[in-house]
Amino acid sequence: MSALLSVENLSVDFGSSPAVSEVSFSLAAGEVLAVVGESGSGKTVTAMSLLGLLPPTASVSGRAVLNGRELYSLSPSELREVRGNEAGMVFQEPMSALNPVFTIGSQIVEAVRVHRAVSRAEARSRALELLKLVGLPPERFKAYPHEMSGGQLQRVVIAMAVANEPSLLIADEPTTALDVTVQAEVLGLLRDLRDRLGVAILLITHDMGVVADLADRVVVMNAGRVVETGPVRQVFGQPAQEYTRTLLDSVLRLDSRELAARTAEEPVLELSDVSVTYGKFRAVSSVSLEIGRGETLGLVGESGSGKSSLAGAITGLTRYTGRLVVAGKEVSQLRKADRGRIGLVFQDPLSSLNPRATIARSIAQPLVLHTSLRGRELAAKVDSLLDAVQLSPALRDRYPHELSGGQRQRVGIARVIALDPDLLIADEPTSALDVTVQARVLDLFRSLQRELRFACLFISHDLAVVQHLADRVAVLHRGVVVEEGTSVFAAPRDPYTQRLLASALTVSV
Amino acid sequence: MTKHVAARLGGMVLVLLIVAFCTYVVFYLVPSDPALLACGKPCTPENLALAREFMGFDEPWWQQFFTFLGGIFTGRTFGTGATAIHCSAPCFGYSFRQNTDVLELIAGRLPVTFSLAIGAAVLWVGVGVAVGVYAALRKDSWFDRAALAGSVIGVSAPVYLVGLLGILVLGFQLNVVPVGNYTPFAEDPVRWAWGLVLPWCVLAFAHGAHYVKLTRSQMLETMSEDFIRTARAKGVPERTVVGKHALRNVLLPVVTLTGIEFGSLLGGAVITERVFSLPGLGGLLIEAVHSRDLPTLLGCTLFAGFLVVVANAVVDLSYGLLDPRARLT
Amino acid sequence: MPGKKLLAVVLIGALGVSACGANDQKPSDAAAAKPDKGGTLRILSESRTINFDPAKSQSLAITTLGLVHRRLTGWQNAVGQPAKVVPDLGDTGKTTDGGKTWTFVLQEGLKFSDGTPITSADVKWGVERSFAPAFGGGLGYHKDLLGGADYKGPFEGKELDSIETPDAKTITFKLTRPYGDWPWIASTPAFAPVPKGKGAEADYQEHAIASGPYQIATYSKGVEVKLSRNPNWDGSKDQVRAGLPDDVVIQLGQDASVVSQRLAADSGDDQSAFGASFTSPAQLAQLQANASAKSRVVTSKSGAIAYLALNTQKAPLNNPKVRQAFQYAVNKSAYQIASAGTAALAGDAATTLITQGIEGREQFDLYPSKPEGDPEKAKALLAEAGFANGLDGLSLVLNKSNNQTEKAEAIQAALARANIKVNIRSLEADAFETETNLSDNPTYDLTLSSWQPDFPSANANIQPLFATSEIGKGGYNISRYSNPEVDRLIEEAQSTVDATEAGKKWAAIDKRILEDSPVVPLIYTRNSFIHGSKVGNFFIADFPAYPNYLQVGITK
Amino acid sequence: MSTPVARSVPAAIRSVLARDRWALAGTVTVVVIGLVAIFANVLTAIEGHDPYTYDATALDPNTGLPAGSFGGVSAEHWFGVEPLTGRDLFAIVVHGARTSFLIGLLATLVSIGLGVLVGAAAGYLGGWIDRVITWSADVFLGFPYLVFMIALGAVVPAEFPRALLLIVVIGFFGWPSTARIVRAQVLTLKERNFVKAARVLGASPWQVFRTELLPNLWGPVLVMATLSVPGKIGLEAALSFLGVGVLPPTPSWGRSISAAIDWVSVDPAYLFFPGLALFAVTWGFNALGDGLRDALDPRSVTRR
Repeated sequence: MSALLSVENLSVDFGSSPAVSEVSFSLAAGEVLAVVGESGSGKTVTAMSLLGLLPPTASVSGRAVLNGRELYSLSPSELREVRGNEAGMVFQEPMSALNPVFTIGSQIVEAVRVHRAVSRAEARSRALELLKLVGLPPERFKAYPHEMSGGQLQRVVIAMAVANEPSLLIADEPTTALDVTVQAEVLGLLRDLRDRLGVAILLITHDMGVVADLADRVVVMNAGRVVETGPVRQVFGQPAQEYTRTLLDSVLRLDSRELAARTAEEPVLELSDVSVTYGKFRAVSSVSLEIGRGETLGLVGESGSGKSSLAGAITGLTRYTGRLVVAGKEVSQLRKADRGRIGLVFQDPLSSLNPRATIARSIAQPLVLHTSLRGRELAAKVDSLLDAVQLSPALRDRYPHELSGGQRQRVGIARVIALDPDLLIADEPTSALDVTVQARVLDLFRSLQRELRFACLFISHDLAVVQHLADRVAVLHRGVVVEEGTSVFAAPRDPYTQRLLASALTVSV
Repeated sequence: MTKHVAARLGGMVLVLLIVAFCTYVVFYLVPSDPALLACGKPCTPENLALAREFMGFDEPWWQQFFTFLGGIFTGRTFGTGATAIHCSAPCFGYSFRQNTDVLELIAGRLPVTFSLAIGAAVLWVGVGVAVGVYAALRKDSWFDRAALAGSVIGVSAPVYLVGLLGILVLGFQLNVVPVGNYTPFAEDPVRWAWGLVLPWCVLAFAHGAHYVKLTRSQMLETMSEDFIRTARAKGVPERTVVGKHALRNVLLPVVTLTGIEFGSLLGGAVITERVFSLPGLGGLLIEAVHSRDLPTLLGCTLFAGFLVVVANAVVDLSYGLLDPRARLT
Repeated sequence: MPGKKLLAVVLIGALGVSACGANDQKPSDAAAAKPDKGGTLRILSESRTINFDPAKSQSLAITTLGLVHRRLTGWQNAVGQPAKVVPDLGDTGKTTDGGKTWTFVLQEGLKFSDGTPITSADVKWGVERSFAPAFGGGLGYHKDLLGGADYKGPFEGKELDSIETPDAKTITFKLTRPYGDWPWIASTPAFAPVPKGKGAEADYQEHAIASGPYQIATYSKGVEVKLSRNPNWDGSKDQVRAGLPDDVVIQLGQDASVVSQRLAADSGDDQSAFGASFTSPAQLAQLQANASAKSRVVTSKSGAIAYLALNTQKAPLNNPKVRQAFQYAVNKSAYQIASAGTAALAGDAATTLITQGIEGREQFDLYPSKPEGDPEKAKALLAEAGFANGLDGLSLVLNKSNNQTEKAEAIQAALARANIKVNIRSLEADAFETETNLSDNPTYDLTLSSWQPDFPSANANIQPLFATSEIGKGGYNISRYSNPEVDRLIEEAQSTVDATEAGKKWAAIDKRILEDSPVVPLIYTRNSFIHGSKVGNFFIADFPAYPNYLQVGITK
Repeated sequence: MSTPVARSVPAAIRSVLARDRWALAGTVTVVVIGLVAIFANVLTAIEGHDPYTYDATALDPNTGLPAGSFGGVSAEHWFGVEPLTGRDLFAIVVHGARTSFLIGLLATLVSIGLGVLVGAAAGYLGGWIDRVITWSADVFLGFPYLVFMIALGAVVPAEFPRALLLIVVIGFFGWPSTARIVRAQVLTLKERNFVKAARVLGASPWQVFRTELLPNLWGPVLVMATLSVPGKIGLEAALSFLGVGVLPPTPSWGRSISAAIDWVSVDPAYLFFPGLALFAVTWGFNALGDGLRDALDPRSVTRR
């Protein structure tokens, strides 16, 4: 089988350091090739280079041949012919990938008419056809992007990408921004399109689960270079390279084991009949939960399930009704002095640190607000906290942007444990991190909890992470806890939980 | 929807009332007596009292304000008998200094100010946006540098300075353009336009600079958006990418700025019209200030406030047209 | 006040007469060329309104209003001669009881522009109209003399009993006291005829019925007024109006410097135009460089008297010695430069109260010194008065709208030489007027002002500024000078009917007042005007310092 | 949400000056004129004139124009003299710089200070406070403020220091635009987790404002301030141009320019020097402000 696309010795650099060095791979018609790697591995740059979508500062060398055409030496008009016609592209962020001021229908029509001399009416009927193909009702033709969900938008982007029946579809992290169940649907759509249209897919992703689910072959990249190439089964089953192995080992696996039951201790957090409403919209309705000292409750839910509202209520940022007690005190009655009893770790570590404050100041902030520690004593305490989260005290005078993602999240944790809280709420604390980093942060988390014995509400959409860390699991769906206990993974009772588990991708080969 | 519009209208009226009231209070505090002018020479206290009574200045000040407001809905009559002056509703006051209904005064001056502002705005928005877009597309080229340098100069040079130089060089030294001649559009459109060429260009230079800067930065920002990449990936020609996908998004802040500037037109007109000796609203306003012509001032400020409010409403409306996200649901 | 009203006069009326400029300038070429009948004259005015309602107007007899309205009497002025009162609608009046009762007889066959005859009743109606509160703002010297304190105009159905019209040609005024200048008063705007029963509307000014050579063709507010020939005006019955141009267009709201530039350029319609406002020093300096334009600048020989008023009721200026020191302390030369750049353009240094060009004026100087003043003598006088260390903290108020800042600063600097320290306080026009003309207890010590008489009699020069009755209450006696002796002399002179005799009396009063030094005369302010090359017979006579609009014509 | 690179303000200024020639030129201009304003007395003492003394000998006796060419520029009078008065133009321009800087900078301080406080309160506290403030800002923007300034100038007694009045009035009317921008910034910042974290910890609104918001507002605030100084200076000049600014004889560029209009064809120097000074200082602040914005404003991509 001759290669549909072959890339040879591709190198890209942006002035200073090379982003991609000597990358070669090939893709046959109808095949799905996944390029995986962590952030900064050069996988996206590689994909973008193919359709000439890199910024003008990039210099590209090497060859990429698609259907016998040398892509890197095309004139602008020839390149336009390839784009959207021979090769379609799907992007990571469907929310921003569509022009907000035009209807999705007109954007699909445009994709058709750019390459085909058809009348407006013909283009329109083709667009409706495409909507049907990607599983969207025709009424959506007149919808604007802001009126649609992420999953629907990604379907629209895919519809545009396949509008002219390209032989190649480049999908750059097509499901990263989507919920688990939606991700499964989109992957299903891609698989379906491959089967029905015979389109080859170049899949760029960091998610081993996605690779395992969809790809035939995989290219593993690290630091701009190809580490290993081969069929998915082979690479995942017997990784030849050390890096591949580490990468795969860091991936948390989801299985159907029962969580080890713990003996109940005095509850630190008690919720009974807690509801949160915004106007007429009920984000959380009648939730009752409790978490004991030293216990971790994993709260699983997709976007819009109400988990952030619940976290907001517990931290006192959101109004609620019902009873919500932390360490024996109603949250709405908490005074400033009691605020230190609750700690909050955020999803995006960079945004949770004041960019204009040094690391030391960020960590010291709770101490300054709630204790009388000052000067030398304060500095010593900050150093000991840095030590506790395994960071060098040398970082104390740095600013957040000078740190890596993992380091920042450690700083976030250090700040939270400074006051030795009774309750710690972790809102997707690792979802922005690469898998290898995530594994280490989770380890730190566990050891800290063992030591400090705080109760923890661990919120995540990632079932594997929850299973890895939690003592008990609660599943939140449309503001309601549909299932709770230690046997959620082993024997899901609620249909939603079942669907959730079914959608979860595993790397198990 | 209806409720929203009603709330908005109510807010607009309240804004206008406050503007009118503040204007009224401030100018009432100014030592001023329009009756002095109507008093004659020599002005005896008896004549002065007669004039005051006739003009309605013998009432307490707060009552005068309500009389003024009432006049908007019911009209007013000054004096009695054969010599009474009637100002029919909506009566925005009667200027005894100018012997005219204020609304009529404003209506007489409005065409000049609008000719000036609309012509200049078309020029400055058009040229400013075009230059800004082109500069952004040719970022770091000599054109871009020149546009940026020019726009900083345009922003920095006071309108009156540029205007004066224009009059001096183009008007009097080179005799290229006429100076100080306003011809109503209805009378002779060509002379109308020709007489306004210099003010238009000067205003466009000063204001267009803001648009160049705004459009350029907005364009650069928009061109780095994901949806531009999507459009390119679809194979859309670059011209369409810029002209359709980018420009539509760039226009949003441009529309806002245009609306705000148009709303503050009257304030700006004070200086421009003085420089170019144009008989517009700005001139009316400054004359009214200097002669302490309270009715004219009140009328003008109310009108100016009205312009701002209307401009804001138009901006909101056009936002809805340009940006589906801003549409009311 | 002087200042402000003067400005108003300038703006509302425009003037025009002749000839001789300052520096012995010859009558300009255009003025020498004899204008023909016909053509369109353009008047470029800074003002935005022209009040053609005679009751509301303060216009001089020879400017804009004179083109449309005739009055009971008129002015005849010429270069080198004092202005004279001459017959207009009527004769110049006769009195049989020493000036208390005046009878005027109208000419035969006079008609309004609508063709109706002009009768004495129409003149009476015009005067009565000026008493209506709705028609204020005009010159009102007649009101007091006609005893109309309680009269509120004819629209309420009452007549003014002191005016009698025994027949259609005769009109008799019964005054409350003898008044020799009544024929002059009869030349003020209120003595223009208004058809009996008409003119109740507020906008009468825009369509006033004409008796003069022109009628109002169109009046566009703030833009322009077009005057066309009045078919019912008979030139043979009018000795003060030439009525040469066919049409007169008055362009309103023109910027003074633009007017100057346009007239200097002298192209197209501007050739038959003239500017109604004074040419500023800057414009004059500019016109010097342009030979053609320079020849078309006409500067008056004299003009309004500019003076420094001393508040005679407030210590320390209530001491005549102190006031006399000011006569020596000021620097009239610096004042001249500050007002117009040079002494020649600014006007001669003034030493008398009566302005040049007025019947009976005598030239004298009670306090002779160099133009730069004599600070030493001033100091000596101050020392004599007990102020050996000079004066401190005097307040000089200014009318902001009169552009007097530089002049005031020149005075400030000059007085400082004699150890007189002055603070300048700049007020908006209304505030200034309220303080100087209306307040019972003003706080100022000094103020700058100027005065142009409203009619060419020394009476109009002296009485409004120095009679006790003119202090406060809207009067213009801003030095608050009160001297029973002077009051008696003024009354005596006012009741003198014979002009020559009256002139002598006024000259004596002039001297008598200056002995008390209530004001320091500074200069007789010259006014300069520029006209286009086709404007002929454009002259400024000795009085007033404005061109005579009624005589101007267009040359071919 | 993309997070801006956190650059400290001083570091950003340094880098702008090192990288951006226009900004550097602007800064130099501003600093030079600033020094001139500070040392106005010294400079005029060196030249030997003050801005108040009349000098008829420096004038052409035939016209009242400055004696000599180009407005009487000479070793004696560096920028020539004023027509009609003979006052030294260099002294007037130099002391005018003092007026402009004093009023421009202090009015900016007033408006930015007010705007930041009010805008932050609206953005952070939200609710009815936000509605009232946003609405008031609309009212203020609806005012024909130039007219108001003119009117206020007339109401306030002459004894009240005019410069102070201008500072207060110009500054006061400037708050809405600053407040709007700050409010928008604060609304964004408020959603950032570090602000939430501080709130969860029980920090009071004032503590959050001081330690979390303000440090992140310095950049935009500095940019706004720099870019609004020329506007304020221009406004003072415009008011003086219209005859309602600082009172004579206090020198002011705007008043000189206004007076010079009439003289421009015979004495262009009279317009040239004050006009150039006004333009230079406005341009300087604008160039510097643009540079700073490029460096500090995260939303701006207008890098040169």
